[in-house]
Amino acid sequence: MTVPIDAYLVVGAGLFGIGVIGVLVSRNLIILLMSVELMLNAANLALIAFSRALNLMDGHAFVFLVLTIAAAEASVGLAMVITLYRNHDTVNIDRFSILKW
Amino acid sequence: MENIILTLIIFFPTLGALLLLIIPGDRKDSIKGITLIISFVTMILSFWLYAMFETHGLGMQMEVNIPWIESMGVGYHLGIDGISLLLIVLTTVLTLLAVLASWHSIHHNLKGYYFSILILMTGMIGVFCSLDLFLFYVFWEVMLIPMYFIIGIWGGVRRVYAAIKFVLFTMFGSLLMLVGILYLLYQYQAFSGEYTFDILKLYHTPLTFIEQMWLFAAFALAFAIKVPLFPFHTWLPDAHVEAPTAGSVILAGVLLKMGTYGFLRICFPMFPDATITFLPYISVLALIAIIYGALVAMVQKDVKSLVAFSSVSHMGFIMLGMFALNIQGLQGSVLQMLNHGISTGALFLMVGMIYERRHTRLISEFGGLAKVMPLFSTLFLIVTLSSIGLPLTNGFVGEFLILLGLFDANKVYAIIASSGVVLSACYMLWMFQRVVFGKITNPENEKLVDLTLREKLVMFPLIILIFWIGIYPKPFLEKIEPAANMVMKHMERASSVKFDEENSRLVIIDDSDAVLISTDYETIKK
Amino acid sequence: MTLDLVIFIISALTAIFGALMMIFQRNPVASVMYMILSLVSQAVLYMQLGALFIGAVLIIVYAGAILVLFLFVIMMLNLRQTEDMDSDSTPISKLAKFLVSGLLFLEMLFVVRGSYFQSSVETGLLSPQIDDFGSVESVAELLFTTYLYPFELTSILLLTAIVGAVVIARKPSNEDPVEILPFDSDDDEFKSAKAAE
Amino acid sequence: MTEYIYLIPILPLIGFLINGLALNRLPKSVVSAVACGSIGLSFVLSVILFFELKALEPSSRVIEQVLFPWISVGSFHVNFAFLLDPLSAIMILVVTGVGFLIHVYSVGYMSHDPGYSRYFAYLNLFTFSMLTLVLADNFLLMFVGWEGVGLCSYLLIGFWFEKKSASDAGKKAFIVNRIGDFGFLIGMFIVFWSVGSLNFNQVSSIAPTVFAFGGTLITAACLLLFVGAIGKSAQIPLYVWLPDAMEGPTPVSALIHAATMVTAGVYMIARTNVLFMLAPDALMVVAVIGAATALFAATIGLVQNDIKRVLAYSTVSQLGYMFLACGVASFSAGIFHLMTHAFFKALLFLGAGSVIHAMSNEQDMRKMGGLKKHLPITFMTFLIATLAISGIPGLSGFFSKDEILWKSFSSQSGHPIFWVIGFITAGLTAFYMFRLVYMTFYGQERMDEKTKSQLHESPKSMTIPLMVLALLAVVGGWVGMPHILGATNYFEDWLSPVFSHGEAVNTHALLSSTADSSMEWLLMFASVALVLVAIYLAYNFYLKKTSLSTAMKEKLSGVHKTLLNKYYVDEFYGAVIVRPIIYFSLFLWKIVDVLIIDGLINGSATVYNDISEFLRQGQSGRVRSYATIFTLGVVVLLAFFMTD
Repeated sequence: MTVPIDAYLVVGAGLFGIGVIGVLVSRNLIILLMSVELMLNAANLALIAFSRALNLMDGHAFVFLVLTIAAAEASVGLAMVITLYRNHDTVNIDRFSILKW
Repeated sequence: MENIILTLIIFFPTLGALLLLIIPGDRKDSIKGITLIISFVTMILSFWLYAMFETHGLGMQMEVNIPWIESMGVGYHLGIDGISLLLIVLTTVLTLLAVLASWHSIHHNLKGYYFSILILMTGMIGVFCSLDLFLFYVFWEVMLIPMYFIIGIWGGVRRVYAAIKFVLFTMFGSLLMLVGILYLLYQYQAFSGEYTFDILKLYHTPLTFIEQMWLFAAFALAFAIKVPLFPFHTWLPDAHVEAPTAGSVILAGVLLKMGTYGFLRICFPMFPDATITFLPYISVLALIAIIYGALVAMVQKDVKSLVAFSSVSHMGFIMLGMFALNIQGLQGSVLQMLNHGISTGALFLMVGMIYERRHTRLISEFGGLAKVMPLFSTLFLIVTLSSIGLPLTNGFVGEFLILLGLFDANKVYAIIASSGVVLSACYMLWMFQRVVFGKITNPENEKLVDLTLREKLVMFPLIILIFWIGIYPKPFLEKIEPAANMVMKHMERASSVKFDEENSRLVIIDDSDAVLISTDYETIKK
Repeated sequence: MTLDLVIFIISALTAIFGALMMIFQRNPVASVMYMILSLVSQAVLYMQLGALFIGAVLIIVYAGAILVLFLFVIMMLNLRQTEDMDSDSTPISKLAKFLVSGLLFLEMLFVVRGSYFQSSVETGLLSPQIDDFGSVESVAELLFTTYLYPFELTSILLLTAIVGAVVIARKPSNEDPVEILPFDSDDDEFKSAKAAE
Repeated sequence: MTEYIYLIPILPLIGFLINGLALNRLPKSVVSAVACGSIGLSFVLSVILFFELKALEPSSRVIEQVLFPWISVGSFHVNFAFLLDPLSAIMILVVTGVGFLIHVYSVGYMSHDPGYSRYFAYLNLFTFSMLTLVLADNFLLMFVGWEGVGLCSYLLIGFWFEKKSASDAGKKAFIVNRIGDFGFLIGMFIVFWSVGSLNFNQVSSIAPTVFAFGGTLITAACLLLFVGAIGKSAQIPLYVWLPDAMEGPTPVSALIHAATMVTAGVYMIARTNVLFMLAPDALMVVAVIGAATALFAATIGLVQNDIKRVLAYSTVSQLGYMFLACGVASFSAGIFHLMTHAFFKALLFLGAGSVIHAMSNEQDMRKMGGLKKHLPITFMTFLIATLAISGIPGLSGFFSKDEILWKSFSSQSGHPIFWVIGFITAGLTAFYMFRLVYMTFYGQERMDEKTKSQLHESPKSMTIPLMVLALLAVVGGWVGMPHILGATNYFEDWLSPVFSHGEAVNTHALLSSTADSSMEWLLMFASVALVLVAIYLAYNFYLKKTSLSTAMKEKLSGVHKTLLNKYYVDEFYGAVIVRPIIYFSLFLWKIVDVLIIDGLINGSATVYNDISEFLRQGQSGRVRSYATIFTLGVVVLLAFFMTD
């Protein structure tokens, strides 16, 4: 008995959903960033599953690229977190509302 | 030469502007010098144009017609008649004087300032030369941006408000005009199967009466805002008061003429029936502008806004003269456009001179200038009198012809308009008295110095022109006459008017649907 | 109930559990730990799908590098769970957020249901259809031939990100204070210019 | 010589340019030489031309000189052209002659003024404008001179510009004149669009064929032209500027506000006599306004204390006489009075100037008195002028005034009431003029000691013009003796070609209804008797029993106050016209412009602003709410694609 591909996709969707919840409700910037990473990983899982189902390797290459981007995002995001913390002494996202004019 | 002279005049200032870009911003003297040379050469070129112009020639001269965006029927079509010729010369002269006048009054970002002025010059001359609606519209908008910067960056305290108001008013009108242009394009295409923006061809677009009415309204609004006709005038005092001297001079001297020029070049010949129908309403608005502008000018506290409101009044005269639809009114109007540019330009220049000395424009701050600045006072008197329209100055000839023509067309309008002559004396002389006469009450005025050589140079050509046009207007009137007759001939294709060759005036044919009110205009039964 | 299925269920549940714990932890350090847990479980899932190399990379790079970076930042900032974590969001807005996320999840399920992968595919660690499926060579070949440009671009992206991170996180020195120019400052400037006259 | 007509106005213009452009850099002697020399040359040229004209046949005494085409648009052509005919010949003689004398007088009078060259420049410019006015061969060029003299009047009234009252008076003069010009302008339009030309000769010959006799259009045209005359010649209701114009230097008052400019209205009506003859109703209005002004101004003159103001009201009153003459279609009598009035009124003003000069710029007659022995020449010449204006037989004023009175009585378009008004005015004139003489030259010396010690007769440059003018005031009237004295009326004969067109149009206007010479004798004696009585009364009131005048003043204090305040006309105009206009303008500016129009525009901007402000609330700046909305968007989009 083999595992249906759909099952992997459902797990991916679940992880993605959790990631979304994390982005929407968490107040800690760092957890928020990790939720974003989680969403990326959920997408990766789906990519791998598709790759397997179609028996094509391209999905693996995509995942590799996504991983790189995730790393870049994490580094820039963390740098921003550091700066924000330095200036505002908090990582509570509700304390920042400077994204407006 | 005939082929390229117009292109040269239009784009020479642009070349100069580009040249300015490569000069470092801190080399102020060379920036000023280059601008001065460029505008001077442009002026000489316009004089050459004037010399080449064939006085009694009918139709457009120096025409250039090169396809530009062929798929849309856009052409690079230039050409001038007597009306545009005089306005081009006025533009180049006033711009040169404006450059000279702002020699010491602009302190920061000189490069941007002179760049704006030169681009503005291109826009203004371009509008007067364009015989292609697309080109016309492009130049029309090109004018707007530099003026916005000139007011908004180098202006007075409330400059941002004034600049935005100016742009919004003008934009509002010109967007409607754009819609009108596009409609006209498709209408002409339906008629002839050809897409074209050529103004001369579009004169022959067949339009129903209702279409004419809407199109006229769209174009007329754009032009009326520019004129400015009451009640669209409120941008003018703000813009004038806040603009630097050169801005005011160009604004009053040339930009306002765009509106009246637009009426003559586009509204009248393209929508003659609508012109006749709208005639009474626009005339009444112009009458209101005359009286209203004069009365409001009387109680102004700021010299510049007084002159601005006087412009409203004077431009009302010009509108009325055009809508008299006879040769006297039309020629008077065009001449008065020139006169208004000269007199009001001179007034703004002189106000700028005392502003540079005292940094205020409030009338109450002055008084007794005749004692310390006799030459200034004398020239100011001459300019004031020319604005009032005293005989032997330029203002009289224009105003007289307008009223003469108007009297033939409609006696009641003429009589009401003539009262503006009395009122103009009231507000101008009252202002003159408060600024120049009396004892020096403000100690700051004691040590004012009289005009410098540069200021004398600025005023000299204008004073000459004031008397030249006043005493011997023939060369100017000659240039206008064929063009003015042409405008009326173009209007003849309307169902409601006929050109009375003998008296050179339009006669309104009665019992056509188009005529709503024409009580006093000469009418004949069909 | 094959072994594959058992492994799948266990690691899937662990992944979900880790993810949930991660987002609901107050303490960021614990959060990171749960994230690692979730990641490792996901790596298992990857490998089950034949992606041996990617699975390994996931553990090495993600768990080993990125999350350590997170941990490092948390330590550096010395964040506590007692930190100011007040929120001005109301319970209703919180509920709305859950609802929106739930809806998204449901929709994704619908998508999965509607897709044509309904037939089950042979999975398992050792049952690839092509010989070197998921091997380092095959991934590398793809990356350096077909996906060369994107690959190079990502490298530039990474470089940019590094530089960006350095610039952003740099301590502002006193020599070049950041100038703040409000939009309508020119009037004040005018006034001061006028006063200077 | 007739090709040199243009030199007559051009010479003063050259003088103006020299003095004006030199900007105070020339020495005073050069300035005065240029100014007086240019107008003196003009005068000589005028005399020569006058005699050349006289040598011609009466019917061919019309010389036109076209300088260059001025404005030419469509059917409208106007030339810069001058016209010399008997009427303009008289006028240029008066203008250059009297003008020359006043220029000479000014050399002495203004010798200490810092604005010396400016003064002479203006004066020359004025002479140029006035000569253009009278020599113009068309309405438009006349209008040039018309406005030009207005401008010079403005400049010269406000000559001492540091005095607020002076510049106010100048402005008032200009604006009131402009109101008149407004009428002139529209009258001109009617004439042009009916006749098709503005040339005087063409108008005269064409007008009778295009206008219906007594028609509405011609009446309107004449009335509008007359409005122009009212403004320029200071008639009711636009006379208010002239008394204020006395703020200017006294020679200016003599030249502009007595001898020349203010008579331009009379000249204009005489020039366009054909039109007025075509409109009997308009003539009637002219006569009524003239008569009313004559009486009205004379009553104000009775009580004024400022020596120049008395003369100013006297001028207004005398101008009324001239209009009365024109109104009864006796244009030559009007011009005759214009000429004699120019002599004696200029003399009176110059005499007054001499008095003021001696009194250190004191103008209040209550502070004068007994000046006879200090200023003998001034006194003698002033007395001659006073006798002339009062109408003592033999002097110039008598002949002209008597002709007007007789014509207003006898002419077909006249009426005995006009005569009665003129008769009363003559009495009043004699009374206030002798009041002036008695208060100034006779009786106690009421000035303070300092002024008294400085009393002196004026220098020769001032007294010689006085004497010349005195001579003219005596003999000037002899050219127009009435027929019943058995003499020939040379003046009337000289002018008759000019008025023949008009007479041809309206033949019965001038016919005497009661051409009875005994009646004429009777009326003449009556007026002379009245003048003598008035002089006697003045003698009693102001010299012999001064208590009488004070008693009278108290008895009629209401009337006296009203007269002293000039019937409160200025106040009335201020309250009814000026102030409402100012308030209305303020209303237009503050309410209509700023509040309504700008309010609408700024209001619509505010509405947009408010809407944006509301929408801006969505932009909280909080990342999480943005993310929520973003997610919601994804949800909705996904749902959309799935249902597709």
